[in-house]
Amino acid sequence: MTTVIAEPAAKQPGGHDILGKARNPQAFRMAARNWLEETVAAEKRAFPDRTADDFYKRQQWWMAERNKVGMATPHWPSAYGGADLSLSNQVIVAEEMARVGAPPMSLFTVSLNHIPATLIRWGTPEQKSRHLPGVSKGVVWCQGFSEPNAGSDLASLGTRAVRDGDHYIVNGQKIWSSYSMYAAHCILLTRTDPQASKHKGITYFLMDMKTPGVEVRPLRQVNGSAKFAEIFLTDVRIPVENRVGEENQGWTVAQTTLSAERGILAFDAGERLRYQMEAFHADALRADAAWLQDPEMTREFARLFAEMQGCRRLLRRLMRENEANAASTLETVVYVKVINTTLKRKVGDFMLRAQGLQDQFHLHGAEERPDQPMNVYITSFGGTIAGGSNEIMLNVLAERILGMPKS
Amino acid sequence: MTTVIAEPAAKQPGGHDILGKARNPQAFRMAARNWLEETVAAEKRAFPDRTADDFYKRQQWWMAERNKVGMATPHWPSAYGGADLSLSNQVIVAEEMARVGAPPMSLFTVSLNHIPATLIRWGTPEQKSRHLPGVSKGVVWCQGFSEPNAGSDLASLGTRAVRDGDHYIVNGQKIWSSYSMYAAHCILLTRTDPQASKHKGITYFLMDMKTPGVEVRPLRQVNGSAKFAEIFLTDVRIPVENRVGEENQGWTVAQTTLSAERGILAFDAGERLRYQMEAFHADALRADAAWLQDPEMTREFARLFAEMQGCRRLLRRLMRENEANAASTLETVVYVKVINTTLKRKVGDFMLRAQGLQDQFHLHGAEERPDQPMNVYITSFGGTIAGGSNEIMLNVLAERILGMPKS
Amino acid sequence: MTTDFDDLLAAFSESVSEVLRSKCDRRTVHGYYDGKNDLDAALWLTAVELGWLGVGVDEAAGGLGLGVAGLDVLHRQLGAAAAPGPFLSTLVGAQWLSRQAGSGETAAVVQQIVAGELTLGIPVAPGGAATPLRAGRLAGTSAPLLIPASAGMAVIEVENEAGRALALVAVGEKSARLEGIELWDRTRRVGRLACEGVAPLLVVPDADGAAGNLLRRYFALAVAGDCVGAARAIAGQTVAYLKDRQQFGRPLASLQALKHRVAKMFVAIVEAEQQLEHAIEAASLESPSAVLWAFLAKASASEAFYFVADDCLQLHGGVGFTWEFDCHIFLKRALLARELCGDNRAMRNLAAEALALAAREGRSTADIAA
Amino acid sequence: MTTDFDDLLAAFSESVSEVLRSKCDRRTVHGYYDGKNDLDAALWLTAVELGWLGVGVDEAAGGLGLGVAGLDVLHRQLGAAAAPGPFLSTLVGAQWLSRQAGSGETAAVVQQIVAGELTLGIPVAPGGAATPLRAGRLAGTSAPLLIPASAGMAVIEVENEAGRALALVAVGEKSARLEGIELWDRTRRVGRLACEGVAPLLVVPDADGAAGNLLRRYFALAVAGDCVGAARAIAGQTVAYLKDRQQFGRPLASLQALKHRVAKMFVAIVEAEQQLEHAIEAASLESPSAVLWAFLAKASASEAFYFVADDCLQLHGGVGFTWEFDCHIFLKRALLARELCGDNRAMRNLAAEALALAAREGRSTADIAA
Repeated sequence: MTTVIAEPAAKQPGGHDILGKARNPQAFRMAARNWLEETVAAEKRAFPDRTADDFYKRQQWWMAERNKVGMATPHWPSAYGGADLSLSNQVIVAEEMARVGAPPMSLFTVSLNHIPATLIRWGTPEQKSRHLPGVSKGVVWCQGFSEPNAGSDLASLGTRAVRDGDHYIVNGQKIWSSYSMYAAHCILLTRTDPQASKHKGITYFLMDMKTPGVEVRPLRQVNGSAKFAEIFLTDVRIPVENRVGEENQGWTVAQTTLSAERGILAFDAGERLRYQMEAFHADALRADAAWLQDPEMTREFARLFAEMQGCRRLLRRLMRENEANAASTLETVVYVKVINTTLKRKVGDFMLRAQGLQDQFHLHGAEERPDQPMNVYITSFGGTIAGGSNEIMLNVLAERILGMPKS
Repeated sequence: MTTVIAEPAAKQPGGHDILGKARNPQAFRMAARNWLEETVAAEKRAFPDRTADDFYKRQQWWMAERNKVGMATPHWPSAYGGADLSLSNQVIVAEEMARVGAPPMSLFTVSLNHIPATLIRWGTPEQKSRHLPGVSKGVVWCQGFSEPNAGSDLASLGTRAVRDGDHYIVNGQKIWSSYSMYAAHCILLTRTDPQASKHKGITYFLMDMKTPGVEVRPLRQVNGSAKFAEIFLTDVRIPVENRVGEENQGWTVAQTTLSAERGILAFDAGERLRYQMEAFHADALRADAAWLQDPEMTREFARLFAEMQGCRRLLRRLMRENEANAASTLETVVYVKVINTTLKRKVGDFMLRAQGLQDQFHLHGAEERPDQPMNVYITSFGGTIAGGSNEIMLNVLAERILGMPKS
Repeated sequence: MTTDFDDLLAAFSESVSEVLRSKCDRRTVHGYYDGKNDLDAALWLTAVELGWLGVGVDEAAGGLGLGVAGLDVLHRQLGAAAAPGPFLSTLVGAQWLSRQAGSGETAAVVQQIVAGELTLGIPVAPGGAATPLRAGRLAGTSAPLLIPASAGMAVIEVENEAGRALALVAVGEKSARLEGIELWDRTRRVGRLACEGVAPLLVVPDADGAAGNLLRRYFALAVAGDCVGAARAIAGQTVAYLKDRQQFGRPLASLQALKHRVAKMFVAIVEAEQQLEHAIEAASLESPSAVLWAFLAKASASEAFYFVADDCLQLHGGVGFTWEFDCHIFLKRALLARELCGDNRAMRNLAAEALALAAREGRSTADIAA
Repeated sequence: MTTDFDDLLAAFSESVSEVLRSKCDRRTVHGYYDGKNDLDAALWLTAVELGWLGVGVDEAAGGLGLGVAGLDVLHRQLGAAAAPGPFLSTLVGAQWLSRQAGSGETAAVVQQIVAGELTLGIPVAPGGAATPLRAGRLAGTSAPLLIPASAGMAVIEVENEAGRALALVAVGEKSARLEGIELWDRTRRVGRLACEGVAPLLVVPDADGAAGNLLRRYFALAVAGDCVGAARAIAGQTVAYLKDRQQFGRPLASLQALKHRVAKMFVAIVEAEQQLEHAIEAASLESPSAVLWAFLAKASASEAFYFVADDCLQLHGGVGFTWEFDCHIFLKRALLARELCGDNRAMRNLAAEALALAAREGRSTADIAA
């Protein structure tokens, strides 16, 4: 399994020896913090405005900066070019990144998390050596799972793949594919056996986005930002060697892919919300904001602050259980999903009410600033709808965890 | 239909000529108010403590007082001994009774409302002349509709009635029958055709509670008060002449019975809540209650006050539509049911939180005082559960009013 | 109990609805959102032609004579259509102006508005910062106004030696320059007036708060009407979507949990509608509690609208999260509505004070006429 | 990440649960409710015999050495059983007393408690009215106390020349007479102490609020534990009821709207549990934010319990509304829990102040150790 592929991760250039301190948590944290403060300040100088146009450049710049200190893929095993950080050190990095408000790795979410989770477990040696090294160099991946008629009901997807010699011919349509307009490759779920029951008969592919017949149409989301797209597939030929796992075993592979969302990725979001809330509160105190004089509002803030803290503990539990493959993971996944996404909505709504009219003003490039209360609020719907809507999660909780019978 | 039965209602004794002023709303209101203030003051002297033991006596005393001024059955047609008050005068009486906190006619709810609604429409001349005059003399009726296995699902009731010559023999069990331990008669729903589909095959009876085989076992409700009971029926023989409507037509008759709850009865509850809230507020102002200094609480009170007012308008609409048999009544019934019962719970919860610890103390006879915040809160469950639970109401709203398909 | 007046209102409502269905359909609103048409101006012209602007004005003065109840019908329909345009601020301002006795000049301004020749701005949240009025002239920038780009005049809050007042100011490039502010809700327009020594056309003293409260009363009723109309529209649209959309082999509308959520939306809407009807009654009768009920109605209506719009987006699932669907247009209107005329905490603070005052004086605020 | 300590806690939890299942089953609790048994005294004896009272006490002193985490386990189980008895006030008082250094007398009192010889009362809502302490003697009636009928002593809030203080008072017919107050929640006992010139056994100055806050911290954690334990119990019981109960020909548990409601109960419980675990961690580490988190945990836990108990009664339908079912016992405990240790508005006010103070001083309150 540990076939060597990549050149070893670049380490400690630019005067920042972070990885070298990995054995001393406090020193490691301080080294990461120093590096982050420098680079985040540099980012603010380089991209003062944050417009939609800057997005791709900012993300690639940040990947390059991370690369310089061996932080492109810090959570990956060293065999695949990662720094092989322990879970506790990953936590430190995530905490510190959240603390300074480092750019989230949005464009690389799939590349950094879903790709290694999938390929390390299921990929052929060729697939690993071909695809894993690219991630730290800024190769963007997207995910082609959802379909217009299979949102939360992923198992009923209809995109067809038909074997044709050493290729499969794929036809269908994917939707809600984040950053696919920037992606070089796509992880794709298709139906290869239309007769099989829903979860069976699905096959998993790695698809080159430049293959003829692949068309990407960006969709704007509700805050005006265009971060996801539809993918139309017309007679797209995918070589058999790009199949991950066996034919009709794609559902199992996809479960591994999705488990990536239970690790450091989910944890990161929780940490960021903590610092957003602390910054919101500190800013209000500095500005002597009116809501601080209103006990209804300060109580609500205190309540949400406690919920945030409870949620962070839950995210840590999820991450630990995921690492240990504990039996309680499904239960924790469901609670995290519902609680974390709902909390973001509540916090956004609170911020909007606390600040009142001024947050109804749309400042230049506002849709690119995740800390804008309107974005906290409105992008939270992405969380409550995607990845199995919260309605589905409540069904799962009632039926699979509490044992209530199917309707 | 207007067979004369009763001696004319006694009018204007005791110096109070209320009914004589029925054509002048303002004079009518003032006459009612004067009478009510006198009698309610007298009631406080007669029953200073309000214990469970006093309940039956207080209710009968109050019926006798009403009788003295022709107010025993003011909303009934004159042909049946009523004062034949117009809807607007009924409203005035209910408003004034609520204003002074006159005893609600709890013990006589069925006697005063369900019995006339049912018998005037469906009763034989003999049934009318036998039963209607008794109400103003304090004869108590109860309702035998619900069963342990047919709560909100009334149509699936299982109490069996089998024809045997000029009698029916009834076996089964009823539950949630309010005040049946005090009742002389019962309106009873039974199944006469077990093969028929649910709503068919049901027959409606008037049952003498002293018939052999009728056993009443009081149930205590959650506030400790015993106001309803189970009724066990073992080979109870009911004469055929006590059947209301035809055999197997009982469902239709029952709908008429239940429509009584859409008239002045529902209206009365809304009026009482208004005065309870106003009194609660006025008491708080007099006592300089701490919650008045807390904007979260005063805002919540203001919001609930607005909801109460909205609900009163809805109750008035329901009463008007019921009077006119308008097509929108089902819609209004559902909204009134959900909104009115939920509001009572919210108001009770608010009062408890506003007054804090002191309302956790259980004063002597507290379960008999409907204005105690704990009773406002906890008896509200009677409303949200009984008469078609609010869950059923939401189904009806979604399916029958919004046209969403059955699950 | 249907009266002739109710019939008249129903007919007016139906006619406005019909016009908006053709002139302000969802596709056109999306076009306006993306800067591809001038729906705001077009709708205004239509409204002028059809006499909508005179709905609240007496028949003797050439209006429809339907008073606040008639205006409510109009605002509900505009809300249901998510209509852009200068309606809210102009109609509220006009009503308020028509109550300012004295100068014939005021009457002339109202006439201009009804004739469609003039649109107005008003403060987004009256009761906020006031612009200094010194020696009869304004210098300084106003608090944010709800104000169309076309506005010829604006009512702003000012402060002079005698205390607070409301002033009618002519908008002009030199003396009172309109500085627009972009909103997340692109169907509304907000801006500030930068005043450089301009003399107001009219100054209404407001030391006792009566004039300001009258403005807020009309504003609160208008926003409440807009909100309940909008909430019904997007809730109805969501029911239709759920009936249509299949998942796991059956329509989403057949899922009981979703049914209950939708049912609760309609419960919230009906509650808000009842409160609004009460506030309209109180305003029509010029009840001493009219302001109180208007504020409470606005708070309930905008919260109901928010509750509904938020859950409608969620119930639409993925497509609800896209720019192409209508949910976000309504949701952003709901979020702004919470702040219009003052936030709902402020609305309820004022109502709670009025309730306490009435209770101390032994007056009930809960009588119902109808 | 299971540690030996976690295993120890789990074993203790299981053993307490097993004992309560046999000694404090629902039928026995109903009997106690109706005055037919002395479950409170019986449970206390059991607890003494099994050493539960020493769970928070160091092993060196003969306890189990499980600290606040161990006490939390006990309170959760007592909550789940709706157990009556002197546990809450006595255990909280003992923990607080064990932290009052100085006199060996205090240590002796704690030993008496652990040995089951003494039960305690504490203020229902610390921070309220204080009894005057003049020339070393108390005269006046205390604020309401959470206090068993058997109480030998009580911690009450007093005020002398130096300011507020907490005093330990011996309960006695003559000098400090216990006046009981009936509660809607019959599983708890409240009363006032009528003091007629009694001298306290101990006076702990509290001018800076530190001693009172420590008492409240233990109290808040104990109530929170009781609440989450109880909420899980009644929610679980409701799930079982819904699976069993048939309506319209199928189990209620198969109805999706009810499933979602039940699922949301468990979500609320898990949220409260996480917050409580954080507060336990903070208390175990004696973090400067320990009081803050304890108050927030108490508020969340009692609100979650209330939310759950209220909806469980509704979901039980008619039978839930009867005295014979368990729902009302839990609901009344939840209603009282909202007021124990101070109402939740007060809890959050204190937390908000602490949050603001920390933020102003640049301290974060949100670090997590585990």
